Amino acid sequence: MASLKLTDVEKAYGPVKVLEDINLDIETGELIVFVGPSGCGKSTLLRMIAGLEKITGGTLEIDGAKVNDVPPSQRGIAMVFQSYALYPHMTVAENMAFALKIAKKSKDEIEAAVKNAARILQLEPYLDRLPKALSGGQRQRVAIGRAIVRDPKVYLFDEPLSNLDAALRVATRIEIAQLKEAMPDSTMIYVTHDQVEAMTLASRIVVLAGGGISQVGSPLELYERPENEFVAQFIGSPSMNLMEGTVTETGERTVVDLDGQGIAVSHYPSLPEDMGARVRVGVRPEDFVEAGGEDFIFSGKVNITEALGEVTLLYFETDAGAVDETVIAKLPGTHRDRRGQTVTLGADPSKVHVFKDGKSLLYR
Amino acid sequence: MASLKLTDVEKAYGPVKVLEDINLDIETGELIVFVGPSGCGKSTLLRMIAGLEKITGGTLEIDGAKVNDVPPSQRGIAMVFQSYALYPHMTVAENMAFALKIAKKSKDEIEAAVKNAARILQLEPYLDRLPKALSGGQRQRVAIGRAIVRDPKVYLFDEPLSNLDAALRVATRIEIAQLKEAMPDSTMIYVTHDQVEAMTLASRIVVLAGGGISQVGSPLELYERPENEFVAQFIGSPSMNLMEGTVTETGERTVVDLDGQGIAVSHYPSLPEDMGARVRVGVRPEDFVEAGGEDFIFSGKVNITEALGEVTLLYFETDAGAVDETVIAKLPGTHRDRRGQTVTLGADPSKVHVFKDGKSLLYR
Amino acid sequence: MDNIAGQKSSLTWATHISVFILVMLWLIPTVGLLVSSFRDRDQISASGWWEAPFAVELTARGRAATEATPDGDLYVVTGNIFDDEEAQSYFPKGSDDVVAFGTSGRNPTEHPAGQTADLGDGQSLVVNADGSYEFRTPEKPGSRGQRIYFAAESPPKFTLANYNQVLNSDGMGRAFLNTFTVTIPSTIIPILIAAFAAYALAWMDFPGRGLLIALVVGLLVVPLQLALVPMLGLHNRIGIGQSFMGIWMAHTAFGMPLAVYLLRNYMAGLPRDIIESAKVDGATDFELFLKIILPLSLPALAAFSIFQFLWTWNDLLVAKVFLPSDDASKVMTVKIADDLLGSRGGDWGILATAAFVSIAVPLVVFFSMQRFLVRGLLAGSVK
Amino acid sequence: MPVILQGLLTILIGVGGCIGYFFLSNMVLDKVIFPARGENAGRNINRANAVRPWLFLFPALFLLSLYLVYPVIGSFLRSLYGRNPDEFVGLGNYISLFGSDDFQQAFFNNILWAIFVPAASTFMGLLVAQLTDKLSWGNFAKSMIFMPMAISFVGASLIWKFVYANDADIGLINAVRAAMGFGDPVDVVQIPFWNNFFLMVILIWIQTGFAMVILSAALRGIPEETIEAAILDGANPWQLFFKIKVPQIMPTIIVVWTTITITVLKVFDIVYTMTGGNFGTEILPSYMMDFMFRDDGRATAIALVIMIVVFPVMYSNIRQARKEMR
Amino acid sequence: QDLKYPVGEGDFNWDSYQAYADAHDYSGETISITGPWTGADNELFSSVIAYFEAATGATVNYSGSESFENDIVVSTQANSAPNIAVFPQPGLLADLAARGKVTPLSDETAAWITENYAAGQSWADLASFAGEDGETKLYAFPYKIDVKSLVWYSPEQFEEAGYDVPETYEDLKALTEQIEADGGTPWCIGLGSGAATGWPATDWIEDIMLRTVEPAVYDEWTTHGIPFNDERVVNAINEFGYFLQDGRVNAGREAAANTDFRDSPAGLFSFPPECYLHKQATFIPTFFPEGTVVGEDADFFYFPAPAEGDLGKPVLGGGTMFAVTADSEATQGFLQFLQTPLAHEIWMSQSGFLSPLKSANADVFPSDSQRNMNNILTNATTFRFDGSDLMPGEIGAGAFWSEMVAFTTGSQDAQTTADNVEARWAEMGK
Ligand SMILES: Nc1ncnc2c1ncn2[C@@H]1O[C@H](COP(=O)(O)OP(=O)(O)OP(=O)(O)O)[C@@H](O)[C@H]1O
Ligand SMILES: Nc1ncnc2c1ncn2[C@@H]1O[C@H](COP(=O)(O)OP(=O)(O)OP(=O)(O)O)[C@@H](O)[C@H]1O
Ligand SMILES: [Mg+2]
Ligand SMILES: [Mg+2]
Repeated sequence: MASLKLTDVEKAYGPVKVLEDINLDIETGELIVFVGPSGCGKSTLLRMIAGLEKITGGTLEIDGAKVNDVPPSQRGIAMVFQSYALYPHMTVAENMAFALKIAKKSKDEIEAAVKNAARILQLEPYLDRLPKALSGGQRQRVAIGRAIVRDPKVYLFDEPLSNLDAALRVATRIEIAQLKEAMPDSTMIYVTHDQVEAMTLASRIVVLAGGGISQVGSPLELYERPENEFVAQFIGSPSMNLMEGTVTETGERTVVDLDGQGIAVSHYPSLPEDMGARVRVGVRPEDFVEAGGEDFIFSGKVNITEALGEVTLLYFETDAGAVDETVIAKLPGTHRDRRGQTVTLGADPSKVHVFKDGKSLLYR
Repeated sequence: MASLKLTDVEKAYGPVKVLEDINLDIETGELIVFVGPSGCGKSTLLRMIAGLEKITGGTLEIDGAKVNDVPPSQRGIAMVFQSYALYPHMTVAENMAFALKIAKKSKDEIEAAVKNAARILQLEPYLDRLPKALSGGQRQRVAIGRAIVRDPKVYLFDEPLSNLDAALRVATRIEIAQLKEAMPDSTMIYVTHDQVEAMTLASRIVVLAGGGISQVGSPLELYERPENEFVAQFIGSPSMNLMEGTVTETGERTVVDLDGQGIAVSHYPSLPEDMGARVRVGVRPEDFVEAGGEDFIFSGKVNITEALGEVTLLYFETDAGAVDETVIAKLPGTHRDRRGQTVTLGADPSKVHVFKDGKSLLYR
Repeated sequence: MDNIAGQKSSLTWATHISVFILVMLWLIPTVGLLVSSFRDRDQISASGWWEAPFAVELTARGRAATEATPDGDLYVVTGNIFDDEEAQSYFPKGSDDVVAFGTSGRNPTEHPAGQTADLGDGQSLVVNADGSYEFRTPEKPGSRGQRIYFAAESPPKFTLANYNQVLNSDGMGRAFLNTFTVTIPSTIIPILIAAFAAYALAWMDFPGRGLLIALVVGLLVVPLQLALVPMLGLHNRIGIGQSFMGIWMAHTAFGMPLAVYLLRNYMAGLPRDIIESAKVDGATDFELFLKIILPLSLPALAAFSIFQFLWTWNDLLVAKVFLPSDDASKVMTVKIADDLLGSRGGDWGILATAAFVSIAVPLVVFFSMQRFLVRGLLAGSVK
Repeated sequence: MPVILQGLLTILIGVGGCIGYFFLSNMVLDKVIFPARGENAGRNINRANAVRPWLFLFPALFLLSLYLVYPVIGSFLRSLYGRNPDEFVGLGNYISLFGSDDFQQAFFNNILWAIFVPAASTFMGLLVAQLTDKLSWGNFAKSMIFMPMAISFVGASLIWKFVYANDADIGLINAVRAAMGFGDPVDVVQIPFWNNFFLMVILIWIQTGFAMVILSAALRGIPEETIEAAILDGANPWQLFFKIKVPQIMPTIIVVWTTITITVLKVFDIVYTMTGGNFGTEILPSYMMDFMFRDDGRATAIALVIMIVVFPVMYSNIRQARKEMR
Repeated sequence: QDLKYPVGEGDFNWDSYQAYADAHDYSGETISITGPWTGADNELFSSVIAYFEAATGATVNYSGSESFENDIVVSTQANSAPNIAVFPQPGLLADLAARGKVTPLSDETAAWITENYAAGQSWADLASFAGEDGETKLYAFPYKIDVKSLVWYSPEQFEEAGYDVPETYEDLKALTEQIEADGGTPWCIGLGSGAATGWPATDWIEDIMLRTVEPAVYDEWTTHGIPFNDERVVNAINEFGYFLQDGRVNAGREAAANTDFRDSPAGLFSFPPECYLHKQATFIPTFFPEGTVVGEDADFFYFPAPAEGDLGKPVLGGGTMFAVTADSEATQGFLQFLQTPLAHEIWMSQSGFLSPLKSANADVFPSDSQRNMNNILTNATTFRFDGSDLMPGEIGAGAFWSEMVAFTTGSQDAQTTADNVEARWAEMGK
């Protein structure tokens, strides 16, 4: 029901610019996820959209109307705060009912909405407790419940699931997805650190970094075709391995010599003038397969193994080449006793990314 | 340097028993992870170990000495609080230095320790800020830093990474693992909701549920041989699928008829008297493979697909049988257009769990 | 916090003891007042209140009887000194403990009790511990008996007379009610007005906010005396005159700076997130104030209402100026000061009693408000 | 009983009136003057929000300016005139005040009071608030310490006469001295210079209760986790108090300090009844009372000097407020 | 309120009452009076008012106030003054008269006072001030007088010790020295009175002044006609110093400066006596220990005048003055009522009331001692009003008090004391 448009938005705390040049169009019904390193300004941006922080530059439009100066209560938004911000003197039920009471909803309506939210969030036993008698996760659920009971034009979620256990997180995530589906018109903006959340929920992901937007796109776009090294490393866990090398073949496919550690073949196209340039080759740990044929890429000694059950992480020590000095591979199955062995890894050339000066070859 | 022993520990808030019958031996140098659903008492147990909550029943021993009545400061522990608990009137540096100042460490020593922690946690630019000018993740890092700068016998972490972004989380997790490795004698207890954290860090995992301990064991033990349905579903994400059925063959291997949805073959041994019993069969989503031969297990219609990049989640609708009414399979690669198709799944019999009355057949 | 394990008991004991000592130190003067309120003025100024519960040696005088029986060439007067009217005024119940006696005011305890004193001129006198005496004189006693001074143990003397006088004096009940009539609206109304203003000063953004805060602090120090004349004049002009209405307005206004100041400072400390959350929830400033700020400011509201209540309760100045001086509108303080204490004041027994009578209600208010000064009102609300 | 009814009615009308005023004025503002509708919705909302603080402030400001600001201005003007209200003397009153020994003495004493009393009361109040915080009989202890607050100044002075009187039969101090064999009774309110402190003790005795109540509320507002964290960090109770609790309630301490300072600058009753300003104990408020209703020019001049003394306190408060507002 | 004595009974001047009642009728009218009398005094005054009400049908609201001086200033300035205010201090009344807040009384009243009061002219002069217009008029009606030149003692202790009541000022000094020589303490002095601490000392100075200088000098002194540090004043202060010397004051001079004046006479009645003499006004028996009977347990003598010189028997006194602060017919009627002997006799017959009204019947006094007091008043060759009450408030109720306290403690000499007061007074004049 609401579209948002941010034009050249910026935020400064005194002389310090926290955000700059934020340009973003959010369509009605989208679920946008903000991701980015801690402290990059996600909460701040969300708070500016909510109207809780003054926008120090640029304009914010909701449904085409500039709302820079409209107070939060008039913007038709609901927000889940990173710090919960529960009303300490109200019980869980009262906390959730508050916005509805303010909106002068009927008693029955309020009760129904609260009951429903409590059921979804498994809060029924706690409806009469005060926030101080709740566990961290329970508090967070109340905060989410408060947003759910309302029916705002725009939902803002600031890391709503960070204190929930896995099962509940999945359940709540699905709940949010269904909520979204049930109200295709409501717009949601969601801040998270959880890759899975970002990937599963988002219609588009906004990657924030260094005070600005790094890339905007659908989850798969970001995963498969990251625009720059930052996004490439930020999306996906463990992050993409980056290895330095020199271009030895250009054209439809690019071949990079990994400074003696191997050769990488990528289906990313390159220009003739790239010949001999220093680039970085990126491969996601999960894109590695053991032993490659011709498209040999990398071989190294296993340093640490981490068994996660279904997959195992292998950490390779590298002499040079890899930017982070460790290359990680995620191989299916259990590989417990590989420590100390030398393993050779390969990868599908379509999944080998090449970055020159930090930018992907795909995006020039 | 410290071993812990909990004997029949319990905690009651007034008439409400939050924890009961907690028996646990923690060896020197272990890294124990507490997991469990939100509100199950993880924080409470941690606080009891710290001495911040009175133990209302049972005994807690550290290094063989009963410490029920020893004040927190004498227990030689450091704790990272779920709510950070930063000193609002001190800068980041002062927050971290506080414990050392109290301990009358030399100035240089303090400075070195703070610098080191700030470097690890990427807090250098913020050392002179007050907590209120930090983002959620930054605050959390300061809280961790406070524990790191000290060198306690026992570390207690209450969801220390929940507000960190993926990259930082991995980094900090590895930092903690290295910290642990560098100090093989220090004992750590760690509460988390993150499967990966639990699996990678823990020497043993304690699953808490319903006010008691559900299972204790190494991560792989819990993953591969869960003692009961709860642990089976709790460990692993998405959780293990449970499907109802009737035992049709007993002995070295057990065969279960899944009420018309398929047949499951498990290498779990069963007794003759199990014949015809109603049981539940558990298969982890990632243990499914597409199309099975003889050990046919399950076929259903794909309802939703979620592409996570490296893998895809397929959600199957079931008419009956599956306890949660949905069966989830995690298949490698991208399967975007499978929605609506009927897919047949199989699984390795050694990875097919059978539960009778909630308990695994393995543990009788 | 109460849950923390292994608090050192030595420390707890130290706390108990030091608090006990502090309370004692604080209480001693008040106990003095309490004890004094049960004594009459003469006693108050004669001996320390801490001696009140004990028997004290009191020097008194009386006269021997005049009827004498001849005994040889002497006349003997016997009797008990406590039968004498004058002696009775010191010892209404007599005493068994006459310690010493004498016959001159200069030296009233010249002779120990029971010892026969030779008074010269053939006269002798003995006074025994129980007060019985024997006076021998060669001449027939005249119309005035022999003067006898004596020192005896006087039992502690307490009286409810002061309370009787304070509580049962004419119109005291009325004055008590009047005081309530003045104090209650004068406590409640300023809180409400000040709370709104405090909220605006703490959480609303507008130009001149800092200046207004400074103004409020500045006005705290204005001596009331400056305002009395102009304000009474104003009340007269607008027709309120001297009336309850007038005093309510005056108390409200005079309490305003402290109220705004205390409340603003408290409110400014509330967590920003909660207030923002309510704003996002659609609460207008008005609703936000009523439903979030007020309940969370309970401790400050309670603290201020205690003080405002105390101040209006004990106020004499404002009441005298803004209330008519007729009996129908006298409040307790005025009643006590003007009617009970007598022309030149200084009836310490009454003063002590009045102080004690008037302390009772504020203490009840304090006790009942104290529960609102609660711990952890904000607990669990934010990380 | 009609007065009572009148009182009840007033409470109703007063409270109802206040709420009514705030409610209605808000509504009028939002619905009638600046309706959030139509083409000007955004602008109207902004305007309404610019006006609203003043709506909230109006009753308080109105009363303040009528009952306090206006008299202060009047007083200032009056202070420019002599004993006779027609005789304009300019700053004459101030000049002659500062030239007078008595005034200088009062001024000096007042500075002593304004430093010592708030410091001691705040400290004692903080101490009591902290010590009684966890005590089972803490509430009782607090009530006892609070009791002096409920006693009128005159009653309090009376009480302290029984402590200070220079007769060992009446004054506690001299009784103790006598019991310890110190010979002649001393009149503590006549000991030069130190007598000021004996008088201050009375106000400290009273004001500690005030400080205690406010500070105890503040202490209870400190997030428990920070205290727990400090306990784990090994802080002893002493460090916990001075390094964790006190800094966190600093704003409240400033409030208490300010309020007591201001009380000090206003209270004349103690000096008035204990010594009548004799023996070198005069302070500004009691000095002012010497002139009040006699030489209003001079009395108002003293009042304004008192107000100037409070400037540093005002300044520190404004700074604190600025800090809170970021 | 019931009439204290039924009309027609006793030695009262009922004729004057009857005549007044016949001539005045104010039914339905109300007048309000405020004054300094509270507590018992309030009741006594009310018993007088009752006769006025009975005679005229008017209603009188009297309210007494401990802080009368402040209250009357506030209410006159705020224009809510009562009809009549009873001033204990002429100084304050003069102030208000000068500001036009008091209505002058008629010339007939002035004439009546001159005629009917003992030393009438001095009373009329005392109550006449310059008004707003600068013209001197009678502004108040004096009623109820205190005599201050009294020394209280315990007759029995005197008898036992063999002391005689001194007849002259020299005798008084001799007695003082004798008592001292006998090992006793002659005087009890207490200056403590809260905010008003020091006033008893000013009474001493005034009495001594009247005994050492001409009345005219006294008048000049109170009106600042001579400087306060005139040597005659310094001399008077030094005379007071004579009585303060070590061994002559109970507990020493420092203690005297801070002993409450209400508590200090108690020394007369203890055994052994803490002192033998106490100089204080007529009202002091109120503060004697309970049960003390004036005339038996305690008595007084006139603070004697020096034998030498021709100053006669000067008497120092105080008193209250009725002034009209809001005029009305009934108000005037009330002032006329005060001119009837009965208005004086009613209060006289009870306690603590002296009157210079010659036509009042002294037989109604309840005791000889009160009659004697009244005699002191009526026999006075010179009557002077309390000087400090005549001085401007800052002096008479300010500097004079506090400087006398400083003198009494011994921390400054007489010259300094007088100089300090003079400095304050001189500055005020500017
Ligand atoms: N003061 C209290 N009074 C009553 N119940 C309480 C109190 N504090 C906590 N509880 C309850 O105790 C249970 C355990 O709380 P705890 O904080 O230990 O949970 P947790 O396992 O840490 O949960 P989370 O993962 O959500 O932080 C919860 O159900 C909570 O509601
Ligand atoms: N009041 C303030 N003054 C100065 N800097 C501030 C203030 N508040 C926040 N910041 C800074 O602004 C930056 C952005 O903060 P923000 O809370 O938006 O980060 P975030 O992306 O939400 O981080 P996280 O994921 O850790 O919550 C941070 O570096 C923070 O330190
Ligand atoms: Mg954030
Ligand atoms: Mg928890």
